Amino acid sequence: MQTRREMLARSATVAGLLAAAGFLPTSALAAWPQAAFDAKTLADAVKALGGSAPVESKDVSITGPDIAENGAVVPLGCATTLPGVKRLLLLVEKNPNVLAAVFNVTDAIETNLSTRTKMGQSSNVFAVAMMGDGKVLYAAKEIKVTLGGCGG
Amino acid sequence: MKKLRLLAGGTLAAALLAGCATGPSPAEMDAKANQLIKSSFRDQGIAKTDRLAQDLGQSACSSDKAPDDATADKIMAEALFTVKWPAGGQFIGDWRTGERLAQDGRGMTWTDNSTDPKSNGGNCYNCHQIDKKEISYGTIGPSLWNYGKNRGITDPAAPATAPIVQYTWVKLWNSKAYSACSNMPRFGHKGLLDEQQLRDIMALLLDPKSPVNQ
Amino acid sequence: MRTRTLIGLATLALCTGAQAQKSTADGIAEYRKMLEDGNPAELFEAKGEALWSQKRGPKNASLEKCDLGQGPGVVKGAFVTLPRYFPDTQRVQDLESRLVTCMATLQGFDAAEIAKTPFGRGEMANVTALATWIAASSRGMRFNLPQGNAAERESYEVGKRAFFYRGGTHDFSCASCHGEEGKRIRLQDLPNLTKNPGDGIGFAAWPAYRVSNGQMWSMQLRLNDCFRQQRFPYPGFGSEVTIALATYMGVNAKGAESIAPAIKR
Amino acid sequence: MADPMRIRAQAAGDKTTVRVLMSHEMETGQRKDSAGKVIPAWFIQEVTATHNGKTVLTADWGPSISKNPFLQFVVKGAKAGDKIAITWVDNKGDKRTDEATVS
Repeated sequence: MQTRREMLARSATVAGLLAAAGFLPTSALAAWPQAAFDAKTLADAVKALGGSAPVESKDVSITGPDIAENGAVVPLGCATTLPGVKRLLLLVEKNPNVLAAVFNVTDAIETNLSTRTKMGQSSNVFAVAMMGDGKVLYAAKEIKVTLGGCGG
Repeated sequence: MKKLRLLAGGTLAAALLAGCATGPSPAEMDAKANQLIKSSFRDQGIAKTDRLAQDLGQSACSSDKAPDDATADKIMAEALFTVKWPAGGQFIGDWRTGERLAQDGRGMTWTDNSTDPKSNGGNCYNCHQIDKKEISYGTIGPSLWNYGKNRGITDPAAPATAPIVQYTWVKLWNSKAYSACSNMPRFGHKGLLDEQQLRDIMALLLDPKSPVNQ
Repeated sequence: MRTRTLIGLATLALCTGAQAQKSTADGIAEYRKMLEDGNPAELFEAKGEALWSQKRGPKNASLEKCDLGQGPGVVKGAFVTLPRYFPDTQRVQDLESRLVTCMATLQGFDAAEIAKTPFGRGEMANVTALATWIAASSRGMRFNLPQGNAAERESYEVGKRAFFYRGGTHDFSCASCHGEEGKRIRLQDLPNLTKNPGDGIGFAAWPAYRVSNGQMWSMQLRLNDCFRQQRFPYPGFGSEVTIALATYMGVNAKGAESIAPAIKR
Repeated sequence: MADPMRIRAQAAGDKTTVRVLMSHEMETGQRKDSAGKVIPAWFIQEVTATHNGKTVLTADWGPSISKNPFLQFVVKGAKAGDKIAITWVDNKGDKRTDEATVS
């Protein structure tokens, strides 16, 4: 017998993982920023979080591989050396919903965080720093997602 | 001292000989392995245990030694005999569809639902470089970048190109026609791809407009 | 003078060009490096360690008396000597089939029932977690499978034949992909498993966490999926062919350092 | 109940690097099963990190964070023996907290 789970694991391509169409469910948490996670663009996501128009800045950095062997797991990091950061964000431009993570930082940690995200295809990724003074700064990087395995 | 060591050596050799004498012969091992292989598998979906039954090309190419020349010749001759030429002598299809097939590695596993060639891919990029823009390609087979261009194909329909066009068709239909133990699947012979799909892959390789030949 | 300057400039331009254009292989190597720190296999390792000492099953017993070939309860070093012959079952067993034997004899589980359970489900998921932890307990040790017993030597010979056995719709054998040096499928390097492929490669890397589907893959599942991709029918869990292949690869890997559990595409 | 997290917290000088692995499906809600039915979204939405009981970081995540999520951050001033605790809550309301000692 073939289980549903096996079938899924095997048939789901990364593109399938992030197939367009679809919606996010209602949050179990009142504070979870639904509108931001529904956003399709960087500007809309930032706006939904109450930020102004984002400006590219070399004071913000995004780290990640140039090539991801698998889009299911792409290591990304966001950092800035600027003081007065309220939030750091990670976004993937060509995902159906661009926003991946919001980090509400405090003075007790360094403004340098890493996680791993899914990417449906090659795309720009963004690190965004939302500052206490209302400024929104970002950095971009292109990551190529390759096709792997036997394709089955 | 030296004698003692010799004696010990002799005993060991005798023991080894005795061990060999009681162990199975290579032929017995082959038979036993075949039986154990067959009993280890079961049907699952479209992948039935009859897939373990070997034809000559499979059984003769199932060890780390190549088959003898006579066997290899027989495999190649039989393979060539199986080739069906495309209807109406039409060898070339659409390279765009060919590229999609080349990218697609699916089909014929126990998690696939149908054995219809329409549900299969060509698996080409798993083993070959083809369009140079695709960086994720395998190296089990040779690079096919500029396949047609390198062979001077400017018009695949021109009579002068017939030998190369036909060679390529045979290679795709039954690769064992040119190499008895080729690693390449027999796409036409085993019904993995249909005639139109093969034409499309032919176009990917031979059409001067295909990105492969830029 | 002028010419020389020009050449100098041209060389400089060439160099920066080469540096800026990182090769695909370098890019992939960088990606893999980034994933090494924080291998989710650790989650399965922790689960396996807890399962080993937990009283479970109809007999409400732990696995702490399980003999993996180094004596009852000895875990460290077991992984790099399996598959091996076990006198009590009178057969060559790999880590997973041996664990199922222990779960049956010590804990009272139904071995046939576990063998039928799909990977990632129920007690099979527990077998995988246990195998992950047991493999991790031999991390850094070198493979040294025993071949002193006739059954172990026969397992190797059967495994070698199974490795080269061509069949299925695509005429593939294990050797189609793993019989030569320096080959790839897409961007994945294919170890040559007919000999020792080196430290932490091939047999010395599994169980491994598979990034593509977020699953922990044991050697049994690794072989199962190889056969699926070979377009073969379905190999039974712990079947002769799977254990013989493990013996063949394990003996060939003699001296290779185990890095299991690894992280893989 | 969800499986435990793996938390490693290592001090170097006056900083502690915290690496966390969480056991979670992180189902996007955009995949279909073999019968064509959409698999409901199931993912961690909120992560909280505390240092000796004081919140140092909160994060909101979407479903595009990878399965079995990884998180790394650096706590200022944390030293060996201090406690780092991580809590996650998913969109079904399930939650899990684990604690590690800085080494």
